Amino acid sequence: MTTTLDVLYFAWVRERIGLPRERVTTDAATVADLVAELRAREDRYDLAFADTTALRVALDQALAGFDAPLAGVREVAFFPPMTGG
Amino acid sequence: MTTTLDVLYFAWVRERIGLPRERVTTDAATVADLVAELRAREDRYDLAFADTTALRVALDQALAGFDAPLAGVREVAFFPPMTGG
Amino acid sequence: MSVPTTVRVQADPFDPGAEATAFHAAAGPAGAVVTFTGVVRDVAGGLIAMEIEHYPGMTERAIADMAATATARWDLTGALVIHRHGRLTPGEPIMMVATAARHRAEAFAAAEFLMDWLKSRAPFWKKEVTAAGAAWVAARPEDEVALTRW
Amino acid sequence: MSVPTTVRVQADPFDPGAEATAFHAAAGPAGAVVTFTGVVRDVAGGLIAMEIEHYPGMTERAIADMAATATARWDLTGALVIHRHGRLTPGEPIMMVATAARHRAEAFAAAEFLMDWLKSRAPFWKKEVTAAGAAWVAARPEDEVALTRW
Repeated sequence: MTTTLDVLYFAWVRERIGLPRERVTTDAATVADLVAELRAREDRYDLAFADTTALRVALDQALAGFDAPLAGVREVAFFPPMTGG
Repeated sequence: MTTTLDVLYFAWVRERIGLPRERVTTDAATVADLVAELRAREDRYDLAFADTTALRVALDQALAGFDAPLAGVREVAFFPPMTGG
Repeated sequence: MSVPTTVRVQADPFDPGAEATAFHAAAGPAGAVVTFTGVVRDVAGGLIAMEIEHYPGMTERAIADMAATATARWDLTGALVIHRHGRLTPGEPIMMVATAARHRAEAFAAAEFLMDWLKSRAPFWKKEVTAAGAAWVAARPEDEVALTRW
Repeated sequence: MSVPTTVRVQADPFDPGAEATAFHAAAGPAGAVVTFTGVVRDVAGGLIAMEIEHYPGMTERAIADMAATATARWDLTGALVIHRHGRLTPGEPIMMVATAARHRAEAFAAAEFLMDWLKSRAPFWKKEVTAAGAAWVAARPEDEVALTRW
């Protein structure tokens, strides 16, 4: 089913992709499907998502895995491991 | 060898004996000998030292055991387990 | 019992000593108060600034969750988390955790727990700015390991 | 490297927040500052005062030894111990430990080490004064056990 998501990027993911957020209309079933779609778009996406082990993902502001389903999700965020504190 | 010591009492040891410090001339070789001498003096000493497992001793301001020798020592202190912090 | 918990995510500077004083006043019957303050440190020399990016909304939510976990797990009488974002200079406090409890072991454990979780699970990212350029701070493997003890 | 260490044993009150501010200013290149403050707590209700007796001379010496052990064992950039004696009322700070280090784990460990040793090896004795009378606080077995972890 086609849905529209807010996709957010932080830190070097944001820098590589060149924007902090965008609306994405997709029929991806999982985070991994969405990543594959984005990588196919342009080199800057392909580069940013080249190594997903170096990335974290949050669905509606809660950490999730790349195999998580997107059903019902409104906001997806991609970022490197956090370095707070 | 006979020597003169400053003997200090703290907390309930001080209260039971009824004074904070005194000078004691003794030929006790160890702390335990000194305790035996003091206990023989009067009931209030006997009571204060009745259970030495509930007491601590410091020789010249460093914690020691009841079997420690008194040779060269100038100040002996008796007190209950510490409750700082 | 409801435990007074304060979470603040802010660009403005804060004064750890003044925050500690206010926390003490609010902490009720605590016998033990522990504070932790993280300060921008110029490790290699030449650090001009530390830029801290965060994820508005998720940050507050993640920290509130951590604080709720801490107050459920330890017998606290108060908890405080302050974390800055934006541009900071060396010597400035980045963040602060304070915990109050009847016993010291609980105050210490809860403060360390909050620190370990903030390091690796609150959505902040640090960038170090030097004359030579700017670089994102990498997550440290030992910070991930630290989480396994809780 | 010589580590700035301050030990104060005093009858006068102190302000933990103000001490924290001063400690931060003096702590140099620390990334991590931990403070612990112990406060007079009215556990059972009816506490009028806490009277703290100490052994002048030995107290300062014992705490200085503990601080020297801590600075030798952990990579600290500063350490502070303040402990009051005399008559205190509920809510008043009794004592404070502060440690500064490059990394949080060292600041936390050194602060907990100092607290554990102060509890059981610094010559202080607490007496609780209530309307019903006054009673010496008994040492807690768990405080003795806490020393075995170091």
